[in-house]
Amino acid sequence: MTTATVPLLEFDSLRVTLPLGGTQRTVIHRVDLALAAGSAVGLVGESGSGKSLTARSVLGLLPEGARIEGDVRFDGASVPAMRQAELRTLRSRHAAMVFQDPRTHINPLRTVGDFLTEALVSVRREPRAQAEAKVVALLREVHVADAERRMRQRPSELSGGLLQRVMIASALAVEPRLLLADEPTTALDVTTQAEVMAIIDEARENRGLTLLFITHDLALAAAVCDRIAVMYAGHLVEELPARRLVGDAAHRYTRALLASRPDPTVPDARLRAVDGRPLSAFEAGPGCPFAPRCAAAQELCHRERPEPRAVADGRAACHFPHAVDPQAVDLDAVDPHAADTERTAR
Amino acid sequence: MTDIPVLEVEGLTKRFGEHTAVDGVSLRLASGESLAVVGESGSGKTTTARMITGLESISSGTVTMGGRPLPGPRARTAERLAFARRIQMVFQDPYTSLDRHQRIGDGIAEVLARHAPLHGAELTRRRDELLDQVGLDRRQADSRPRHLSGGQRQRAAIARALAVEPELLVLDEAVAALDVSVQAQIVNLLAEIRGQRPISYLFITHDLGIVPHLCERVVVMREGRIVEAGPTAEVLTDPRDPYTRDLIDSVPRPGWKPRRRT
Amino acid sequence: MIWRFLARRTVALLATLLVASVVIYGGLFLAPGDPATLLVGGGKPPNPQLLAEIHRQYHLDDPFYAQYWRWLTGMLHGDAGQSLSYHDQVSHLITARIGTTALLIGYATVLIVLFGVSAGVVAGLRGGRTATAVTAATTTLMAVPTFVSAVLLIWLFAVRLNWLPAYGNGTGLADQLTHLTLPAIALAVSWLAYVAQVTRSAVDGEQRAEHVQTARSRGIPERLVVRKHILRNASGPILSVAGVAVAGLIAGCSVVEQTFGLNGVGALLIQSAAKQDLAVVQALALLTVVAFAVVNTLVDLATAALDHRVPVGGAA
Amino acid sequence: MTSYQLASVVGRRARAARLRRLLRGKLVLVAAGAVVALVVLAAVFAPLIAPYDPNAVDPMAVSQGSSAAHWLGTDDTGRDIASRLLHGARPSLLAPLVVTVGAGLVGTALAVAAAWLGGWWDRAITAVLDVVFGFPGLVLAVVGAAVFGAGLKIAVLTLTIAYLPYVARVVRGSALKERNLPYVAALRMLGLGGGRIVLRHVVPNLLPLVLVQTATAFGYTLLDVAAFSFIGLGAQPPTAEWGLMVAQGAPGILAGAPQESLYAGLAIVVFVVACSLLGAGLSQRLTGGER
Repeated sequence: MTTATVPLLEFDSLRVTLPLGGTQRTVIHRVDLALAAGSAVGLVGESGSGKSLTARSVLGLLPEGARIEGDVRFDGASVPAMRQAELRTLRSRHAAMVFQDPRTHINPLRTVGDFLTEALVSVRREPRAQAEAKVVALLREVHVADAERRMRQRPSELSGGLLQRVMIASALAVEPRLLLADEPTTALDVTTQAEVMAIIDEARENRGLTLLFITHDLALAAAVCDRIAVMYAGHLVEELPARRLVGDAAHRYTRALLASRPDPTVPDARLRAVDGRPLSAFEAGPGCPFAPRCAAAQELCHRERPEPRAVADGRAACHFPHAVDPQAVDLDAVDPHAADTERTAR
Repeated sequence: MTDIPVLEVEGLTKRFGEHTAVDGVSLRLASGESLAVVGESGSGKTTTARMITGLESISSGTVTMGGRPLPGPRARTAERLAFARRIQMVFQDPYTSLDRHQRIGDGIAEVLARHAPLHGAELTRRRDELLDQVGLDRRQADSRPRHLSGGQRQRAAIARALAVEPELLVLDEAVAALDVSVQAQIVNLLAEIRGQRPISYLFITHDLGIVPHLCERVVVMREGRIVEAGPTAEVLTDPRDPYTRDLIDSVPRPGWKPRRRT
Repeated sequence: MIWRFLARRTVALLATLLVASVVIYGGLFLAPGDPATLLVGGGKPPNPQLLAEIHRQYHLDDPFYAQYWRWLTGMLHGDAGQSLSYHDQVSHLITARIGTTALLIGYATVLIVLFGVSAGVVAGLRGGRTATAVTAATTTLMAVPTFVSAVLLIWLFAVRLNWLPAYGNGTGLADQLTHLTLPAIALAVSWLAYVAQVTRSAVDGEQRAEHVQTARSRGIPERLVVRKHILRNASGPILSVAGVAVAGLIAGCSVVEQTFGLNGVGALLIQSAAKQDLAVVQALALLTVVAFAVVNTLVDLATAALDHRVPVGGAA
Repeated sequence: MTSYQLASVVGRRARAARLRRLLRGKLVLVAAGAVVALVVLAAVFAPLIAPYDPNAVDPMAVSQGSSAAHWLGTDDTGRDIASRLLHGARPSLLAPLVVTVGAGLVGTALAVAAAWLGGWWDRAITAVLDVVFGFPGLVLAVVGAAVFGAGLKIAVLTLTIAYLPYVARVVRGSALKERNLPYVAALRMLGLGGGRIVLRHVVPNLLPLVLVQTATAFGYTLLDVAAFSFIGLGAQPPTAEWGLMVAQGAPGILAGAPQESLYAGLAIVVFVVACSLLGAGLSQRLTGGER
């Protein structure tokens, strides 16, 4: 990553408010993130973190009434400033999205073939036969057996895993440069998840795609992405290379998230819970959004919102980042009070 | 008493028309033991749990609890209450497993009053004790479910089940609908409860990640059949069945890469 | 699969009609006293000789099932018996009037489809103020009963403005249509409002469906999103509510015909009910139930054909 | 889970619109409630507030327009229209009230029984209701009038039967959904009896729906009853009843004295609009925003 080249996708102090409950509520407080062309970034967070909306802002798919501050730039062009025609070009040629639940995101009344060729035929004016040949080839590429037959079937006749591959094929059909994947495997079984992720990974490699992968699963993101960005309550709290995640995560929240999903095959890995529930962006107080749940929180944390700062080769928005110890992975440091887990339960 | 298993399931089978959802499942659960039933969608794990709890009719096979068979649909009140004290269940969806019009505390009091000769202050004391055990306070006890978070509702469901002091608690994907950081809280709570009282768990899950934290033994189900069974540590580190291996290999963890099976 | 579905629906339809016919015919025997007095018609003092004649003519001394069977088979052959108050064959009475009623219902149906559906679609697509305005207007119109709108229309268009005739059938198609305009509007108005409301919410629901969002995220032009996703998917509920409306028109046309002095079967039903002319009432009630049930069944079939998600077979 | 965020994204325009509607809705709800309450009070206290005897004929004041003596004028026999409207509110409201409450109670009971007992019971109840559904309400009432003679009582009875399937269908659908919710299974497992679960848990949860249904249906039932009186088969002269008043005033329209029909018609429309707004408002409050 050199600073001279323009990143393919860049969030610049993105802040989004939505009209909810009579007032304009903040759903994204601050996101700064750059994706170099060809890179893969995992955007990880729990419910209410704003990760999904962040992804949607790239395609200008935010709800009506959303107010955007800061900027989202695709290949240097500001998305919020785009006119309808430009936005359509962006959506139909440059960036495509894979949604969480293919069952509701594909028109149930039309055939799989209609769904796959729609954008090619209606937007890119390709002849139907050519478009069909293209998507059949794509279906084969994402390992859908019996592609011709599938084209004539309706979504209700396909399993969830198969349907998600159809969704991926339809995203690839427009030959985008950027793929946005919003929890593409959350609704699927683990073995199917592994296959679908392998397919996304493969497609990315073969086509040199840039990937923004939205998930709640840190380990899954780390497995297919170069860099990890963690969101909490509308804030991007940490960003770091995926391979350094386990050892070098600096933000307390990132470490807490890791500790609540230990590796099942490692004997005696301890399960550590964080008190409380994940906050939604609009519930965040004046200080660090994670402070109410953070075992290491000080008075400053409750008072003042931390700015993102460089930590090793990443950034973290934390007043007291976990000191990186290159020698040992000390997960216990997340939780200095041994009795905390128990207090959670009480 | 200790020799009689809490739960014994023999050749349990469920057919829906031509489709066999559960095919000859046998399980044995000793007093105080905790067993995980792991499988993906369509494995028959939930149907198995529903047959054991009497929520689904059994096509063939037997279920005995403490040496007694399941009560039939026309069982007398006393028999039904006795069955309730043997087995309870916590459901996956915390949004629909509580009556949305009933305050959390009232729901627990209703169950307590049904099972124990408790009245007035004593009933309230026992109710608050249960709520305290699962980490809920008075304010939450006076709330209706919609004012609670998913984790809190699941705590309430656990407290309600514990109110009858069951020998066996069936946890049907009980943490699957929760956020990752909240899942860990509930798993820890369940582990803690088992440390305090003699209770067995039958933990139905698709998620291998939590199994070692709660269960000593695990069975793996696929397409209605048990493909592997054994102590958790053994099965997870040294699986015999290729499907079990596949399942374990599919769990993302540090250093993991997604691979296609084909 | 589709044939089995058709067969099942047809059997259900026939069963409903059979039970309905028993109820309609059996109603005669629910009344206290001698059914023959009813058949004579209200008001007249029963004359023993006439009663005996009626007993013989209507086979009232036969067992119920035999009488019923005679009545039903007669109906199926187009013989609905004799009206005592009109001194005519019931079938004559009906055939002379059914054209007017059919024309009236057809006219009202066209109005509903033309204005109700389009108002709903526009409101659903535009949302905001348009939707609020349409909802307000339709809520009010739904509360205006047919007979009140009839009276208001007569007062405004026939009396005050003198644009359209208020009473009578007219002769020739053009004149008939002119005469039927106010009645058709009166008949259609509340159903039109209902159809508009349901259409609006169906379109609005599809508008917000996730698959529509997918289509938008793929850069599909809005015009195609509307046509191929929103309207295509909303057409099922729209069709079925239109069917409900047509069935409702069949039930409601009697009030309109009565108010506008139209010589249709609806008015005949009311008048013969007032005269307790049971032969006519039975025939017309059965006719209405048949029409009602046939429309309902046809709409169900059409909805199933439009939306393959509606389970047509045993297993979905 | 992300479905939350999704919902908020997808619900975009609707949510903003719903919000605006809710704010305005509160005003509308209060206004609608006030109208309904006023009309009900007027019906209850009609003898106290009506300026004239509703049946007092006055040959000296036939078909008059509004005046200080007769606010809304008089009909073709010189009866005071305002007094007749006030008195007419009683049968006009009471008859549909009996119909809705009757159909609501019996329909709900049948629906809950069908959904809870399932199997053979469900099939039998549903089949019976399907046959009744095949009869348009007015036609059933007309047959009733033909057999038993015209009158409000028979209209109320037949319309109650005709409305049963409409209530029962909706309630049965919801009761089935309710019965299959995990909380019902949980309560069963906790050892609670079927009767207690139905009466203390399932029915209270269905109550908002039934209430909304009946509140909305009440207005439309009123239309049907009035229509029935209008065609001469319901309330009989000289009873003051709104539908009948529209009919009796109809000849006056051509004669240039439309006041009786117009005011009676207006009374019906205003009251029914208020009812349906109240029903819609209640439905948003009682069933919206749950879960």
